[in-house]
Amino acid sequence: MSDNIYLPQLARVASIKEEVAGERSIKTFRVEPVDGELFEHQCGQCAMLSIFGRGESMISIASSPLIREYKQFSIMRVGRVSSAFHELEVGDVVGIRGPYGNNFPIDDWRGKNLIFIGGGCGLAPIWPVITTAVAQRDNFKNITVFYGGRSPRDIMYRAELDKLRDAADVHLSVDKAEEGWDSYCGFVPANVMDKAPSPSNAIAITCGPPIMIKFVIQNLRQIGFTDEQIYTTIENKMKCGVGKCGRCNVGKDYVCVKGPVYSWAELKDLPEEY
Amino acid sequence: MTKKRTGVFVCHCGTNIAATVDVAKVAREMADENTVAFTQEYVYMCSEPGQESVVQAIKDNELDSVVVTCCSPNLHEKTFRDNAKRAGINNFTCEIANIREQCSWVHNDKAKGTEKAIKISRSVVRRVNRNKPLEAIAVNVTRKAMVIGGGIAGIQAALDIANAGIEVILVEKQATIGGRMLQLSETFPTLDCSQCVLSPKMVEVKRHPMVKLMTYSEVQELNGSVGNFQVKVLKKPTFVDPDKCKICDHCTEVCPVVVPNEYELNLNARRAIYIPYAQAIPASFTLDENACLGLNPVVCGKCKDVCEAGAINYDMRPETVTENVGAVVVATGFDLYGQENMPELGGGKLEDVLDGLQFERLISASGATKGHVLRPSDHKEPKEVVFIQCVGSRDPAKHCAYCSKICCMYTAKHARLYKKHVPDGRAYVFYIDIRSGGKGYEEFVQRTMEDDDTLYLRGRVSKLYRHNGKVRVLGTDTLTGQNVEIDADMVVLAQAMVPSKGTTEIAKVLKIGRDKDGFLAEAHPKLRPVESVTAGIYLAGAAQAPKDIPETVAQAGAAASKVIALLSQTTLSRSPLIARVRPSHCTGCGMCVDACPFIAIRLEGGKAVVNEALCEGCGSCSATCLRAAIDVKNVTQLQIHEMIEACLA
Amino acid sequence: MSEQQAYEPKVVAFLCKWCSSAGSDLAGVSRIQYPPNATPITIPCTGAMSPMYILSAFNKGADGVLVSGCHIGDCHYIEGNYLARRKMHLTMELLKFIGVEPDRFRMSWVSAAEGAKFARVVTDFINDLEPLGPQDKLKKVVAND
Amino acid sequence: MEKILDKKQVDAWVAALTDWEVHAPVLEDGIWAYQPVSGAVRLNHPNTKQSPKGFAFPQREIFFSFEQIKGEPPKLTQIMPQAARHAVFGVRPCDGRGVPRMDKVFTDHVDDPYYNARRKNVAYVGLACNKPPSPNCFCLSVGGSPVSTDGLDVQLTDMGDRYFVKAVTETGKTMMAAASSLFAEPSAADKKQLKQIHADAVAHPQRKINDPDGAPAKLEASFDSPLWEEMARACIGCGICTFLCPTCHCFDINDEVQNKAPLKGQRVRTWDNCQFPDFTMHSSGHNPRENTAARLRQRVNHKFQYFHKNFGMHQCTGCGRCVSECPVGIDIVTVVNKVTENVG
Amino acid sequence: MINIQDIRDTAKDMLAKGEVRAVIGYRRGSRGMPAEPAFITNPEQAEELVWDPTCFHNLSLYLVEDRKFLAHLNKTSDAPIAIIAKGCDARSIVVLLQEHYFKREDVYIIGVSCEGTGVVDERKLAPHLNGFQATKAVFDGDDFVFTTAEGEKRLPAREVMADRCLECRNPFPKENNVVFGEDRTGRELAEPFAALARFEAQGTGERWDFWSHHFDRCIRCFACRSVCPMCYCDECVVDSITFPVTPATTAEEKANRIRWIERSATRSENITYLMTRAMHLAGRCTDCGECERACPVNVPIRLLNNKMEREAREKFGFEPGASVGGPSLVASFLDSDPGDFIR
Repeated sequence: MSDNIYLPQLARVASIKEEVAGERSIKTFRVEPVDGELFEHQCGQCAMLSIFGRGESMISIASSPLIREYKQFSIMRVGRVSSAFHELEVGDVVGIRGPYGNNFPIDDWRGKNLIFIGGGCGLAPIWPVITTAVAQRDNFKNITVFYGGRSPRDIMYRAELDKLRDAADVHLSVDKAEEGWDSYCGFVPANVMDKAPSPSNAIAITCGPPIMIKFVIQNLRQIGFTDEQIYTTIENKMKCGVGKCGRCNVGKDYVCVKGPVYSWAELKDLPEEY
Repeated sequence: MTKKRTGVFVCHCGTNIAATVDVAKVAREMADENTVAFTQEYVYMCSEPGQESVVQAIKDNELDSVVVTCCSPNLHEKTFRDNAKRAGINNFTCEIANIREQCSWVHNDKAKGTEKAIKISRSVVRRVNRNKPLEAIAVNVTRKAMVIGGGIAGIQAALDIANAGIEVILVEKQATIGGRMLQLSETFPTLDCSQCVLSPKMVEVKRHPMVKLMTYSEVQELNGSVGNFQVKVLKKPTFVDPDKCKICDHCTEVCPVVVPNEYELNLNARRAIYIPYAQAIPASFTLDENACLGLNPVVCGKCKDVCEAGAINYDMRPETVTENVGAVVVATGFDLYGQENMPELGGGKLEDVLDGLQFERLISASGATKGHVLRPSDHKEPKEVVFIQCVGSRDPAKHCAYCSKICCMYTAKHARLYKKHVPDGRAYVFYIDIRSGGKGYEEFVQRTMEDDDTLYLRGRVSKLYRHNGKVRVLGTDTLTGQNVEIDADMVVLAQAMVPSKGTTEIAKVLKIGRDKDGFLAEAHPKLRPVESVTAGIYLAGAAQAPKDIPETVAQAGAAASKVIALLSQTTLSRSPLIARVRPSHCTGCGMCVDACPFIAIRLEGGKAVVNEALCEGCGSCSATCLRAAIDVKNVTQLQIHEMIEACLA
Repeated sequence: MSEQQAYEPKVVAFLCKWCSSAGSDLAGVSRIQYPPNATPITIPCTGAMSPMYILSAFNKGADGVLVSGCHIGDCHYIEGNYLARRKMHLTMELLKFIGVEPDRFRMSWVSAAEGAKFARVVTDFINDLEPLGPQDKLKKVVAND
Repeated sequence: MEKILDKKQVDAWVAALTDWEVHAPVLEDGIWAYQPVSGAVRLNHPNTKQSPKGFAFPQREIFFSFEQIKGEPPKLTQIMPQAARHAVFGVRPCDGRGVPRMDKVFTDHVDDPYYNARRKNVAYVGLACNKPPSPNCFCLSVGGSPVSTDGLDVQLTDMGDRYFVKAVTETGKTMMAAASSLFAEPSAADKKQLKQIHADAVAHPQRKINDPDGAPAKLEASFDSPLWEEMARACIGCGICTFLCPTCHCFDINDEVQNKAPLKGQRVRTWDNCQFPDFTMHSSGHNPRENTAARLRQRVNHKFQYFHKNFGMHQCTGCGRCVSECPVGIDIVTVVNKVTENVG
Repeated sequence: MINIQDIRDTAKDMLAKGEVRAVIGYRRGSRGMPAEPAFITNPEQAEELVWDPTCFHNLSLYLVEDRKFLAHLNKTSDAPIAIIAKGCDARSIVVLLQEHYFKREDVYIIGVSCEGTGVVDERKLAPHLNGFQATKAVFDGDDFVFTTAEGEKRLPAREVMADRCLECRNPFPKENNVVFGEDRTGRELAEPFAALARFEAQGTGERWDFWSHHFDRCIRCFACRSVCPMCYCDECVVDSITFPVTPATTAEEKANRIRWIERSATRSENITYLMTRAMHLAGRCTDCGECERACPVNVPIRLLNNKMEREAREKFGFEPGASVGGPSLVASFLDSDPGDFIR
């Protein structure tokens, strides 16, 4: 690998899966190195993906660090680069550089109950933690996953979530009731409140739309979670990924370096510029 | 969302394309485009097997868009779009790259021709890449037509449409319908009485339940589009109620105002209250507001006093009515090229120099002289009359470049009629050459020429001037090479036919194009000769080009049948390539509203809104908008940008 | 590049669909030969001709830009070419003003019946462009400073 | 190394720097700008309109080019700047102090290879400010001084008909050594005069930030102050303040495409600016700093709080460019003073 | 002569009565001579208002900002904003009204006539001050009086006045609600388009040498655009630093922004940017001169706009900002428009 921080490595798209269709569609890509190996990463870290001629975009790595053969990314189609990703076909080559940012301190959580709370495409950033925890099932006590989407069609990783049930309690929800949906109906924070997981020896990890995170944290604190027990991951617009281009800072921290993972104890004191 | 899958089909057109364009190379280069999933070349893409292969390729390769690089889109765009549709994809995702007319046929150098063909094809591939599937817009049709102009063309069109059971409004500017034909004495080559032929048709118009006649009326404004026009018509006041008028003529007897009679081409005078002709339809008098002493019983009021029927009403006011129609036929006719344009021929100031129409009135039984040939200056019978053809026609340097087509014929007719009226008279006809294509026309001219006292002189007249109470005609006989000098009692000029003043005006009002000579422009000179460039507006008669009566009637019938065909549909489909606003970018500045030639954009809640029924997709809005907030569908600025890029790669 | 290639002016020709594009078709039907340097882009009407297209074509390396539409009074869309005439005049003046050779931009009216004229317009334009050499004033430069 | 250089000998020194491309401020079209010179160097400029940051951090830097034929993987070619060695004459102390601040940004955490490649080939020959060249100078308020040698390789001090030349770095010594015969040893009187000039320079009144040391904490406490909105009311969101700033380093990265098929283009870095609305705007349209107040606050906080917290120094060097050049009179000195004076 | 106290009193009165939401005017800045924009919302602050030769800002820009701000909040104006406007500024307001950017009743125009004078051009002033910086400037008849560390310096206004003011034909804000100063329309301090005519007398080569040099210098800080009241687009078609992205904006629309030019400040891109801007200002620019004043690297932007202004006037008989009604320059045409350039 080059020591040029801006020069991406080439990676080939090995598989593409459409998670969610429609206007805000989400596709999951697995990429493999064209030559040699890809970098190693930790849970919660991101990578800068490029489509040459279209640009770069910072995407959180959705596969577990334990998987070395490929890296997985779930990308919602929102703008120039993500649209270009959605036009890719298997075998196409993209650029990748990273890993960027900090990670979830999963090793510090051994022996604890883990509660994951995701909404929409916010499942992707915490997915590596979930899958790593499940892969190292014995290191943790109860694993609970709350996840919700607007409608049944907006639920990503549907098959994977079903498989997860062997190792974890999975609580799915949709915002609005729909025929054929037999799980919870309502917003994710409400589902959390409904099931009221115990804060005892627990860590809650949440990711999703800002409004959801806000209420999840509010509800968790109401249930009895302390600020130190709540972790989340934030996003800001990024260009360099290495703390130089100057746009992703929240206060003195560049999210690309010091973030994206924060405990609520850290985050609540930072300016709300994310 | 997935990547576009475009198929590129390169046609050899036999050797028409393949001779100067390396078609295989074009196909190879197109295959390198990211969005191109399939390429194929074929000797005749438009042939049955060619078309089938396109359909098959679309299906087999799951193509979502198609570029056919072949001849002009005017020829086969529809063909291949239909094929696209047949193959199950949207027809508007098919585009043509013209590499024949715009490339292979105009270049010899194969390398350079190929390079250009590649650029053209690539630019169209890039365009198609951004094409959206579109559906033609369906609009309801108003089953009613309007015919503008009440001459023979308009009358014929109106009757044909009405007889098909479609309501028609016939608008005529003058006080009577009949137009120029009503002014003619007899018609060539049969020499039957013009009025006798026309009058029954005029009456039929008047009586036809499906015809609404609006005389003394002018079209002021046209909005809307094919199938749904809104036409504003100004009804000028005649101050006489046609239903009450008994045509007793008492009013004209008492009217003190005398003005030149335009219906008689100023050969005589009329009163302020008048009826154009005895055969006028509607059969009613008209009070000329401009000539009348003031529509005021205190000032004059004689006509009103004398009218026993009480038909005269000074309080009539102009009235504007809006008519909704689905189609319009324009038949606004011709004028003669003004004599004032020919100073060397007297410039209209020599009393005994008439134009063809004036001569018609002179020999018409209903005319100013009751059919006696009397020259205007002294009301004497002219014994030597010179007829001059091609006056103003076929003279691109000074006058009209075109041939007025009917002058050869009517001059021959004039000479014949003159001789009939003045058997001892002598007629001279100056001509350049004789054009007498038409059934029985050549025979007619020949017979005229055979008359001993009718002398055809091949040559132009250089000067006319008054000389000893006669008109001296200076000309050349190009056959003998001699100068000719004739002292004529009267001269008749076959002035060129020009679009009538009303034609010029109506073209502006209807926003239909005119050709370089000012005649109404047909949509295609060969294939769409009765359609204007604006859909739903049709052309008939001499407003479109000089023509004789049978041709006029034929064209009127053709226009009528187009109207009937159009109006027998309940809905119409319009091109969906129309403007689309991006509200997020629109600031409501209104520049597009001002720029739109079709009044198709309005501001609503501070944003531009396109009326899809009116937008023609010209794109003037998009070029005017500073914010790229409005675009024409499938011809967006993004598409043009990428086409420019492709042309310069 | 092994050898300096001979200069071939690159021209983008914006043709209105109804007149000039049809006129170029007629030139084709009449087999009137003219230089192959001008690549046509058909637009609905010269009224749709944004000045951006001209600047962009020069930016992307065009040596000349031709805009051709219907004669005044003949516009299929009634007045699109009137609007174009004004916009193109301004664009042309601005280009001349900053020192772009006047012959780099050309506008013509070519009707559907004027195939020969279309060929002549293109031929004249290319002839006028040849002595000017490549247009590098407005052309994008790629290399680092 | 301290020497005396007759002003008449400056051109000879420049000529002797054959290993370097020498740049000095030149007045053209009414503005002072660094331009390549081969002589006639008259260091009589106030300060240049643009800071010399562009020598190591140009407005545009090509990272690499990419080419791709359909169906094949792209080929990337790294493009490292092959710049000549630049000797920049007449750099004012504030701009000199900008250099170590830029160095920090581009070498902290990970090295920026493009910056480093250029930076190692730039030498800054500074010129002390005997009096403030601009009425908006405030270097003393931000830990600097009109005679600071920070970031410079050589410092010149104008002593009338001659310069007092001081080598600050080894590079500076080498540069002086390239024409050692031109330089004279300073006399005691020279040194005394230098001291006096420097003392006068420092004593010269400047604009003042009232509590620069307290600024980081006070700004932190003032994050939600309504003053930001008031102070930013006139802001038009242009890039003058940051583009002219000797320490603003923000940038954008874009792909510039010459050809779509086969694909050919470069990835290019260009200056960017935290005052532009799109700077932080997410693709969703959500903008964490969505108005001029938030953006002004960011600029001021970056200079006087965040950078200080990360690197122990203010990022602002007091050159006053953003103050003088703001078209609508936004004045960072006033802003910092106003915001901080309201905090206890 | 305008007595500033009259303006202050008017502002104070209107604010006190609640007739206007705010008064946008000029006040002393903290960084030397130039005045700065002032946003006065309470009557006492009205005393801060100044009127002097450094009141160069075209404040109508802030009417645009205000509308954008209100639109962002989904609000409409509940009371007008008063604005101090010179002749050129008032014409800008007229163009904005013509383009329906806000309603006439939303703005209260406090017109100030430039009478026989104008605003100072700091670039012209500098050489007169021996390296000193002025801290204050005042009108005094045909002179400007500057205060510097050296004392007072009196200079004939004509020598240091901005070119646009010298060439201005309409120094009186015809569109106004209240106006101060006399109407001196038609005063002629210099021939209109004088600088332009001199420049145009040169050949193509010289003109290119001049412009290429200037275009190269542009750093694309966009101050010219940011300071221009006519550049109110939410997204600039050529180089966008703002996007009107709403929750309804589709990914496709975001992905498909046309990149007419790159962000690199290279000559070709700078030209396309500045030329497009000139085109887009044709018939809209009222020659307030702010773009050129704001430009930190002295690109003579006004010359481009001036060229368009003269073309509009001489070829199309069009004068920007002359009346609220009537179509824009490029959205209209006349039969008599020149067409002899067309083959």
